[in-house]
Amino acid sequence: MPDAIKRELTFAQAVREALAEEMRRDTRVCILGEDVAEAGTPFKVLSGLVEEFGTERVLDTPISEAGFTGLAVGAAMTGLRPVVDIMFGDFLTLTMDQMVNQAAKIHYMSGGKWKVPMVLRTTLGATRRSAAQHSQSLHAWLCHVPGLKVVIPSTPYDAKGLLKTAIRDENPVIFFEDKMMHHKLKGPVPAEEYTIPLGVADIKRVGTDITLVGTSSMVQVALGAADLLAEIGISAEVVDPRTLWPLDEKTLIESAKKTSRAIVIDEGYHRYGVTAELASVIAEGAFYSLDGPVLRMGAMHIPIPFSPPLEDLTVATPRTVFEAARKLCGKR
Amino acid sequence: MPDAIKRELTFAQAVREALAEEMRRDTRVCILGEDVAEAGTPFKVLSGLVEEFGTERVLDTPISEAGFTGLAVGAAMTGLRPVVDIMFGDFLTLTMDQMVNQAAKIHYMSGGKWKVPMVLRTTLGATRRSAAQHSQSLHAWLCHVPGLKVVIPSTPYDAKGLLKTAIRDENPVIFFEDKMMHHKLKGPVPAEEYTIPLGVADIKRVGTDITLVGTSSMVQVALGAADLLAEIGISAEVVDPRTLWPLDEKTLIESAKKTSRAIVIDEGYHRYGVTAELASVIAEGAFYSLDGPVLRMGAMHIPIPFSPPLEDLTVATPRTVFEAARKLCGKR
Amino acid sequence: MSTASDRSDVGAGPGSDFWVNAYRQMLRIRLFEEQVNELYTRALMPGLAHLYSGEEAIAVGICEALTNEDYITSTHRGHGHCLAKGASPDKMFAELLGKEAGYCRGKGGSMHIADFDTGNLGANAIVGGSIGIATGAAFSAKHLKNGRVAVCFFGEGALGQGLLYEELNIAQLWKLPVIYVCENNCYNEYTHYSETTAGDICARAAAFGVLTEMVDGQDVRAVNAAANKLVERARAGAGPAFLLCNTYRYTGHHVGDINREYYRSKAEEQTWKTTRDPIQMHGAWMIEAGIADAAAIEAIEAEVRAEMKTAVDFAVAAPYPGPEEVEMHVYA
Amino acid sequence: MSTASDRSDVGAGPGSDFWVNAYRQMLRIRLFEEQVNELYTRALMPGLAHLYSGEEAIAVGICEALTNEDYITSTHRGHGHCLAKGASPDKMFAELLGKEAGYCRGKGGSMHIADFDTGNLGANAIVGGSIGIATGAAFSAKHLKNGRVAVCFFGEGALGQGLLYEELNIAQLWKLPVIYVCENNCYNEYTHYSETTAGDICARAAAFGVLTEMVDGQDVRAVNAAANKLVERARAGAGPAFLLCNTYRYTGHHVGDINREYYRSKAEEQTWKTTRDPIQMHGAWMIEAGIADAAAIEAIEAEVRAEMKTAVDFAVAAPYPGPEEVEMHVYA
Ligand SMILES: Cc1ncc(C[n+]2csc(CCOP(=O)(O)OP(=O)(O)O)c2C)c(N)n1
Ligand SMILES: Cc1ncc(C[n+]2csc(CCOP(=O)(O)OP(=O)(O)O)c2C)c(N)n1
Ligand SMILES: [Mg+2]
Ligand SMILES: [Mg+2]
Repeated sequence: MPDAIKRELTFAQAVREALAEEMRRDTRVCILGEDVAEAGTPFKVLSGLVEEFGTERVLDTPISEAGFTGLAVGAAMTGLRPVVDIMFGDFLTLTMDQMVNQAAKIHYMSGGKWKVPMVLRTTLGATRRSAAQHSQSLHAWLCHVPGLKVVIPSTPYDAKGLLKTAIRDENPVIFFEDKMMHHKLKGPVPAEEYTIPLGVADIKRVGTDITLVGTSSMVQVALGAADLLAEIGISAEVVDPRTLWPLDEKTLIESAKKTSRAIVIDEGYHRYGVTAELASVIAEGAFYSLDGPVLRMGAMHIPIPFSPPLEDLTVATPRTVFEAARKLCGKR
Repeated sequence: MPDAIKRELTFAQAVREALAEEMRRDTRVCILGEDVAEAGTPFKVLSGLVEEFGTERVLDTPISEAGFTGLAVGAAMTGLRPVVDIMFGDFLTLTMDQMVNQAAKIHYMSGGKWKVPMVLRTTLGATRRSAAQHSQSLHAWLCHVPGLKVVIPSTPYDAKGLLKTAIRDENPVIFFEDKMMHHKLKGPVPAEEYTIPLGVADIKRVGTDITLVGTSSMVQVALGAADLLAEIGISAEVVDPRTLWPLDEKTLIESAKKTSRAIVIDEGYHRYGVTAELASVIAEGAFYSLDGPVLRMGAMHIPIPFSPPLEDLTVATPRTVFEAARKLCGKR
Repeated sequence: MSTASDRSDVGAGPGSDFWVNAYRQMLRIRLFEEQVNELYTRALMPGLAHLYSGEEAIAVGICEALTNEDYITSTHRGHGHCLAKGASPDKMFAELLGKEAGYCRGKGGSMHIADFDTGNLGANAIVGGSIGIATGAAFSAKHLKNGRVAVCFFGEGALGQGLLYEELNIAQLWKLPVIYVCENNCYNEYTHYSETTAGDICARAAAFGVLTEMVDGQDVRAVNAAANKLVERARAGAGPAFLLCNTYRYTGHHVGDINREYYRSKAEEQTWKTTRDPIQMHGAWMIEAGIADAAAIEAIEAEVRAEMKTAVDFAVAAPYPGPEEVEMHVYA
Repeated sequence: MSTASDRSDVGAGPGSDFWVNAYRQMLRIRLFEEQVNELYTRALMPGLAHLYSGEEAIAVGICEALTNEDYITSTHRGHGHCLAKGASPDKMFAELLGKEAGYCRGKGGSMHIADFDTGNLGANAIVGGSIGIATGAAFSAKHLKNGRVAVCFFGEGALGQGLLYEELNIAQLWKLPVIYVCENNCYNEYTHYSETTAGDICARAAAFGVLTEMVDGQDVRAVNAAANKLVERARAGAGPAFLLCNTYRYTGHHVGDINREYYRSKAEEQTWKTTRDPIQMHGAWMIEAGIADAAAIEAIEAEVRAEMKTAVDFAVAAPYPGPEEVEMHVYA
């Protein structure tokens, strides 16, 4: 990101601006989802778009996640570039057949003839007191499916640049937004047009003693932990893969080789999730440079509880990451 | 498994026998699925059950995977122990909401009051010339979801003992059967009643130089590789976790500590899948004993192609595992 | 739900005690929701809640046709169903506040209250998510021949979910004792149902051969009469039914949805509240029919207010679950 | 599909060339499937295939009402649709054999043939899986105002999939130019549809306000007349339609499903084949109407047989894709 950008946007504003710009640029781009038009979604991320682009391009759908996702697959094959809005990432369950058995495979199954240039935007993240069916971070499932791309931005700047690229991509792309960042996280976003390529990690903070790989919401957590670690003389490097597929393995591995220690932090369930893949990549790629095992910090492997004091235990915090990192670095 | 069992059954026969025994033992057990009754499923795994137990307990459903899976969740909560048959594991996509947002979470969300004792049997595995929508091994998704248990047997003996345990379990259990093993794999199964606990790995072959962790179909592949390795003087230990959740981490780690090298082999897509979790567990747990990185061999990270020569490239074989193991052991 | 004594006079139509009780039940729901809004406004309640105010006649009219052993499933807008089926407000408020004394030990929250003792299989935060569960409970009832009936409450938004049609088909094929109760309160979140619902709602269910009726959802006597008929019919083995209840949601989609004029007018709200209020209408009828006088009605209100106040105080004072709870009840 | 010259006389109803062509098209499908069965029997075809024999009048009657630019989606039983829409048999056979010369370079196989050039969006191995895609293609057509129409073919088994109802609702709300063609061949695999289908099929679609018609699926003229009407209506912007075609599957669910007597009688099969055959009936009508004589009909058969023979020979001789193909076309 260029230095000294003056303009600050929230995460939600950055997403909205990316959509608006792409919709102006390309009339084939349209938005489909529940309450996306006048209401601008319950998260108010899309407010204003229907006013500019009309109800022909910003369409309120029935509560039919499979239905309008499937429709988007067909629309993408036949000349449009739909952006589907799945309100909560938990509802991905209902779209899996259309995304996995259809969208992901059509290009391959047709021997390269048909393409499915669509984006599915959805949310992840807990601590919103929304309980077990509205707090999941299910991005690992989509990463597991060849044919899909998975984008998981952590800042307004990245969100805008990556979403624009995703919309221009010729493949189905899933775009995950942490719902707690929408209005709470602000950051610099230049007014000038830019895009960010998929598959390029970003080093959010340079360090020498330990690598903290964070995704989405967990990037801020890692940065918080890095601050705490700095206080005790440990220099942490924070690496944000930004896209989980394609995955910039090289940057992850190089960082771990340099620091010799790594912790991977993600908000998905702890087991069989994103942390396992990233940790495996690092453990294999940096094997001969590591001074300790690659540690993983996912969300606790339990359904997310409603009760606030319990829910707050389920996700990594700067403090818990700090503790783990300190131990891994052999400090008390 | 006790030595010197005389009786041999196919994998399908072992599954059927487990079901028949449990249905005799407990009238609450019933089977729901497409063409499960008179047809005994397209794979003929359930042949004969409707004749013994009648159409009240072996029910042909409409082609409504979400519908009858959801029905099973409710039936399990209210006094039955349904066994759902999802013909191809690829159709799990349609059941994800019911399995993940409902079955997996109800016990927790209700503070322990309601229980969901159900089993979902389905298939995995490629090389059947069934193409991209009928060849997937999607078990990693279910393993990622707390509240579910995942069983993935590799022999008729394990299949029978584990399925009986799964049916008696008080939780939703997903039971994966490799469709190529149903009629092709035979093995000893005692006539006497037995069960196998969930969460206990089995060492299928003892060795000292390298650990090959295999799941389901890949256990036979690992055993084949072990034979080839023996020929060049490398002693491979083959470990079968048998259940992926609960996971017997200890046995995996102990084996890798002993041999100092490990390869994990699974038929799911290569990235963000089961191999990543198992490799991470070993890489972390056996870190200080490992002589080389833990390697992973999943299915190629592509939709499964139809064309036989291409499809055959997608899955690990004794030969490819042998090559990887030989290299890892530093032999030419 | 009704007690034995209430139902003694069913033969001749419900007696006056029955209707006074129905009035009280509706009022309990109304005043419960008042307190919920209050808790939200006072920032004592974590997260959001969806109030049932205005729709009370449906939950009460239906549940008074059920026994304690019958089952219900409910929705994100579930407080009314829960109370009507017999839950006590103190444990409900405790659940809403995430306290250990709640029905789900605080782990479920507003959208997941379940009550084992009154056959409430749970509220559900997935629109349409409980339709399979209710159908499965009816399947159990038929299989176990215990004479129970299951009622599935859902909003008209769930008409967009394909699962509904899968279950209608199965329930009718297998003649399951389940009543699908569609609460058409005119809105899916912030969108009028006419924008999301093509054709004719009743025809959708009737097409599956399911007995279908429509009733004024503001008239508790009409709802109850319809429910009695359909429940008895289901109990007798004649199969499922679909009951469309037309109603109106008095407040926002959720607490905090205050500025609603972009999607519905204040005048519309006023008309429903002043001319179609189920509690007022029923009170007026009781007076007219000589079942109760104004004083008696006032006395009920005072009692219920006191009950709710006590219940709220209990919940506010109750402790949160301890941290050890977080990993309990993942598995049974 | 029809060519410009065929359609010149549409005003006065199709002319004799049109009906001779329809005859030829049906025969091409029949003889194509004969060859498929032969390839299977000779163990030249990998995997399975689902033959369309007996149902030819539907694909041909419908596709002759379409232009090359119109879209279709198809099913696991898709050869007939593919041919009727204009594909050539040589590339189809090549696909069935997994050869690089196939429509999908051998990667799709029988259940996934797609043909970009004739608007065939693909066969689909997920029952009901293409209903969203067809609806989306119609969405594009409407959005891009290109006057195209989409036809969605599916078996009556897909009536069990909730997705159908989600799409019917959306298509009707948005007045999309899509025709849902339900091919009721009486069986879902090995189960008679009456065991899986409650109520009335046409009523299910009509309930959504979708114009619904039923037609004799063995009568190519009746199917074509209905299709012309519905297609023109959709093209004119009047919205979707549902066409129920009653038909019969002559052979097994798939090649190799030989012993069928446990689910349907030989007599039933014989009756359909001898009294309701679409090709025989149409041939007889042509003779009666003086459109063609027996010699002309025989000449057609000879030509088509020769065409199929050449096509099979081409496919058998064609090479498999090289191993480098396996990772191509995962992403566009
Ligand atoms: C599958 C799913 N999609 C979307 C949502 C978000 N959502 C919650 S309530 C609601 C509207 C529900 O409308 P309706 O069924 O009419 O119930 P009401 O709120 O009117 O009682 C939506 C879209 C959800 N919870 N589940
Ligand atoms: C979602 C899904 N469930 C199950 C299957 C397995 N299956 C393949 S064809 C078939 C029967 C389809 O019947 P129908 O739709 O009537 O089509 P037909 O074979 O009669 O043409 C089934 C159950 C599948 N392919 N997809
Ligand atoms: Mg509503
Ligand atoms: Mg059929």
